[in-house]
Amino acid sequence: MMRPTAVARWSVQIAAFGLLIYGGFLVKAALGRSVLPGVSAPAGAYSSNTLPQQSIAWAPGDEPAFNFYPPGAACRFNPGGGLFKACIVHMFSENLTWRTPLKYLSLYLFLFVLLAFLFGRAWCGWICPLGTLGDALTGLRRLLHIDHADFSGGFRKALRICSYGILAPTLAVSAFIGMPAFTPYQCYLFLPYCQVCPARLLCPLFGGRTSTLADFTNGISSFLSIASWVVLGLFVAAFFLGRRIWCHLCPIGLVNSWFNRGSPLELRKDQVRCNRCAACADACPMGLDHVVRKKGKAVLNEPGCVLCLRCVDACPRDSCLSVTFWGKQLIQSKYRETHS
Amino acid sequence: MATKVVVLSDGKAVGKALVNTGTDPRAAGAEALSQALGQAGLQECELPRIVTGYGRVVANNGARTITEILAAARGAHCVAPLADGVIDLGGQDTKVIKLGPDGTVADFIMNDKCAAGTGRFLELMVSALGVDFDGLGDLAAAAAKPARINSTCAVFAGSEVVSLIARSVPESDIAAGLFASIASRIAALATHVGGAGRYAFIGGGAKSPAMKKALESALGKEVIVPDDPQFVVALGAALSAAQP
Amino acid sequence: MAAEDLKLRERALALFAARDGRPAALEYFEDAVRSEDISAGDGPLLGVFCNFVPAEVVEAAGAVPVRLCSGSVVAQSVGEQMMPRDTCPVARATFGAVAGGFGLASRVRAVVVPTSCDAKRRLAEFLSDYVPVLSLSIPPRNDYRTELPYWVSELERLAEGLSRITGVTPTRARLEAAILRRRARQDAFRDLGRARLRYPHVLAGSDLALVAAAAFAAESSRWAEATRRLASEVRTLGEARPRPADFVPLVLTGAPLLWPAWKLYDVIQSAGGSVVADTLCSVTQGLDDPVQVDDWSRAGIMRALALRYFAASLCPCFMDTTALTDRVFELVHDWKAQGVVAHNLRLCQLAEMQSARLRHILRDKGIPFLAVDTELGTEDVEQVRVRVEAFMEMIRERPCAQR
Amino acid sequence: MLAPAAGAYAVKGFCAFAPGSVASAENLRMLTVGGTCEEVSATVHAAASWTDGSVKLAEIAFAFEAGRDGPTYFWVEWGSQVRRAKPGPAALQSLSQTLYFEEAEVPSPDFDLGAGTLLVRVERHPDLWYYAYFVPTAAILGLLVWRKARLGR
Repeated sequence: MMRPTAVARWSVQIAAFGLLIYGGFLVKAALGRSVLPGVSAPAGAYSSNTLPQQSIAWAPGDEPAFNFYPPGAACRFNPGGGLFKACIVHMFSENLTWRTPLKYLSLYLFLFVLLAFLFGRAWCGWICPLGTLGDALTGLRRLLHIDHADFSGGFRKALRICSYGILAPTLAVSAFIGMPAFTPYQCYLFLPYCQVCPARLLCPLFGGRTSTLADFTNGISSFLSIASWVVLGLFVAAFFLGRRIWCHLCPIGLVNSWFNRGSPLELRKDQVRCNRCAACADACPMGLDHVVRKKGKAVLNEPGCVLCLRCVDACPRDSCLSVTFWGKQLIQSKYRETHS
Repeated sequence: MATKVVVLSDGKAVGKALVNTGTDPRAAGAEALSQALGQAGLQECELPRIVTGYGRVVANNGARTITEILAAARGAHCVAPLADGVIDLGGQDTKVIKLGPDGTVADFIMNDKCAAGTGRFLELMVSALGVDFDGLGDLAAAAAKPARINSTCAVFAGSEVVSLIARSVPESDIAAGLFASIASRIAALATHVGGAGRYAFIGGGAKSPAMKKALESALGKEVIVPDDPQFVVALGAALSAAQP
Repeated sequence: MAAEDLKLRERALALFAARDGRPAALEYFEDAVRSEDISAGDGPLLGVFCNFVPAEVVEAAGAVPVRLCSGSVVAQSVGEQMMPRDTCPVARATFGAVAGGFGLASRVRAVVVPTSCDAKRRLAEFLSDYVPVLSLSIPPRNDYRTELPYWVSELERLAEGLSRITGVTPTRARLEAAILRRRARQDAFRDLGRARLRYPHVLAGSDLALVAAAAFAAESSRWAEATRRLASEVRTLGEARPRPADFVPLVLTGAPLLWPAWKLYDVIQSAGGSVVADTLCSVTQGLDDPVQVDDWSRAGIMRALALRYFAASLCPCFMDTTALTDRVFELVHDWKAQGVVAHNLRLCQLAEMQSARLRHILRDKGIPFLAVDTELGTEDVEQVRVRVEAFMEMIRERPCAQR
Repeated sequence: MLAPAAGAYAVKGFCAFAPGSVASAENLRMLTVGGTCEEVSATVHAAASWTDGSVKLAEIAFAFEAGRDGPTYFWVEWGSQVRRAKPGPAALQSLSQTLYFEEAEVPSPDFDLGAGTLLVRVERHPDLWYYAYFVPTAAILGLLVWRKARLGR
């Protein structure tokens, strides 16, 4: 009984996963070289080639194919660099530390803002490789007929606040260690969030590199390795039991969420056709219920919504929910027969 | 309960007749028709005719039928062109009709099926006070302060009246109270259809000035009472019959 | 008495069967309302009232749900011997049907009574003298955020009670099977709906009501097949005969029109109107909303059932009835209806007050509205006829632009 | 791409060294590549030092006359014998535009820690082109904010 939207989403997610993780090899094989010039670290400063964990050092030629930062990207530490350079949080951190003049970032900022504006958090729901892995975990749970855990709205709000609590210090610390006086601390604090981000463990792993998994060369790196395992454990548990509850915490998702409301990609509802059955709320992997709750609101792009469109699939009323891009309707809810 | 006939000749009512229906609407209809024709100085001939009211189903003799709501609207619009609302206080039931600009029915509401708030209610009360219908009106005119009669159900109101008499409330006040209670019912119906600027008040009940007075105070505005208000519905039917 | 009840039903069937050019596929439904579709092999019968009782749970517990809500005046007169006269006619009739052992009511192993309105609450007690009663308590607000946990627990209670009666526990697998089986009904009914939306003039309102009344007491898969057949026949007939010029589609709302008390259908149809859509719990409400399961775990299934049978309900017993008014607007728009008729069953305050509000809301939108106060019996048919015919005249007089 | 005007730039950059390889900032100098390899006047100071006092991270700054497009290469030479002769250019602070030099080649793992040379590259980045991207970015952000406001909460 798979709904068309679900099928489309799974295909896109799997394709995107493959491209983001392995696409780097292919494109570079074709073009021979990175397409956009990257912003490179001042020589000798800690670049992402030389993290505190020496094991994460890049082999030469590990540069990504497209040297920029889309709203949904594989991790920087992919072997072969993946298709794109890194996530937006990585970009902010490393360039704050390097104190790169803003002008050198303008192109990357432009591309990010453009893509985030066009598709909002659909990047989280359809592209993000972590989300894809998480949805696979959820699928496993469904196969086992285990019910998902339900998290209260208050808890979700708390997670959102926490994600600010991750993003802000990450940027602050990165800026701090960029000041000449504090450069020595770079060896401990460079790319603070990356140290514990589950993507730093998972994406390289799928790229065939295990070296990022553990590093006990010194106390700091050992501590960070263990910390990252703990976070990874939380990540797996969250996705297995709590559907996409993790995405309320993710700082990348937070940055994307600023573009969700106001994006031309809109989730719309025709109030008169709603029968309040709340099937949409039951189906929402982010645990949101605004689709049934919001009365007399046409556009339902909440910051938390990853536009996975499960609600549109779940809605049994014809043309009650619909998705439009700049006013043009892409899909709409309709009753689907299971028999016949 | 009465059967009325209006005979229309180039837009003017040339013959009117009112016959008590009794138990045989067919006979009453035929009788009233011949009376009206006689008054108009015509012979029984094939006039286009329309039958309306509750009798329309049994006593139409193959003639076209319309409901009394439409007939009342047509008739009222003819006799009181300025009215955009019609209040029909008949024997069987009470209607409030909201008229469109061209005299069509925009909305209407009728009392629910029991006799509450209808002419029948008044007739029953008359017997309770031992006066005739006009006498009831005269009494009400002399009322100092109308008694309050809460129940609109004919049966309960009857006992209520009796108890008022027992409490030696002046009959005039009771009479006025009865009119007031019906008027308030009608006013409630009027608000249900959204109210109107100016009402035409028709039907047998409209003949009583006391009823008109009570209704005007309940609605808070003047109402137009045409001459022979009880014939307006029949007139409306005749007007419809005149149209091919 | 039971014999009289049968006579009454046969008369009603004959009345509506008289209409010529009626789809032949309706025969199955006529047999079904004669309660001939439930065979002894299907399992123990379990009487249910309202659409609040999840048939899937009943089936998963190994029983066959049959809806006992009755509109028979004969049964009503039986009920009056125990119940006070000025109580809900449906409660009286339904109680009478059980007490008098009319038709299926005589064969049920137990009944489930949701406490949707006051009459139902007491009805449960009256019935308990004759047959084992399971009651479902309905929260006053059908906001799933506040009431869902409680309602789910009520369903679990129901499941327990049922398994005590039948000896079968509604497991996850059984529930899933039941949901998929019952889903065939919604699929078929929606198919019929699409056919009718295309050719609204083929099927009379009374015919649709007949289809729904049959669903009260029919084995779901057979009912679904018959409905599919009807849908295809509607399409073929619709191709054959054009829509009449004086076709006046109406939307029917308010209190249920329970078989065989279909006076209102008769009057509306003889006055030239056609009920194309309704919000009645006796017709569309029970059939068109599916159970949308997102998570096929047992808890997930129970949640989905709760949402379908509770949050999606349009019953006026709930505090917030904007869903009902929204539905009326939707139906008027989709079916291009020219008027709305509200059925005020006497003594059903909820429906009556609801329609009083509806009158004002619809008036502001310029949609013609008629509220008909009536009872199960036919004694007031003339009063009803006057109102309905006047309503039809009013609609026909309206300039086409406003229709 | 649009190149900035030719002229004087302040060039900055960092070089990292293994412990003990560079005793102090004085044992480090910059040479032009090819020809006579004469020394470029540069200011060098240790941005970070190892525990033994040797230079960990040397910040090198010098003036660069950008005559032509494309990269220009310099040697960074270090060792105990190396002494920087020329003092740093005084005018460095007055130069508005700054470039960064990058290591031109990854040093082979088995090079002598005590002394050696390092090839660095200076390349002019096309400034104006970069600034141009801020215009559409600002436009999109403006559009976003406007749409948000129009939608309301």
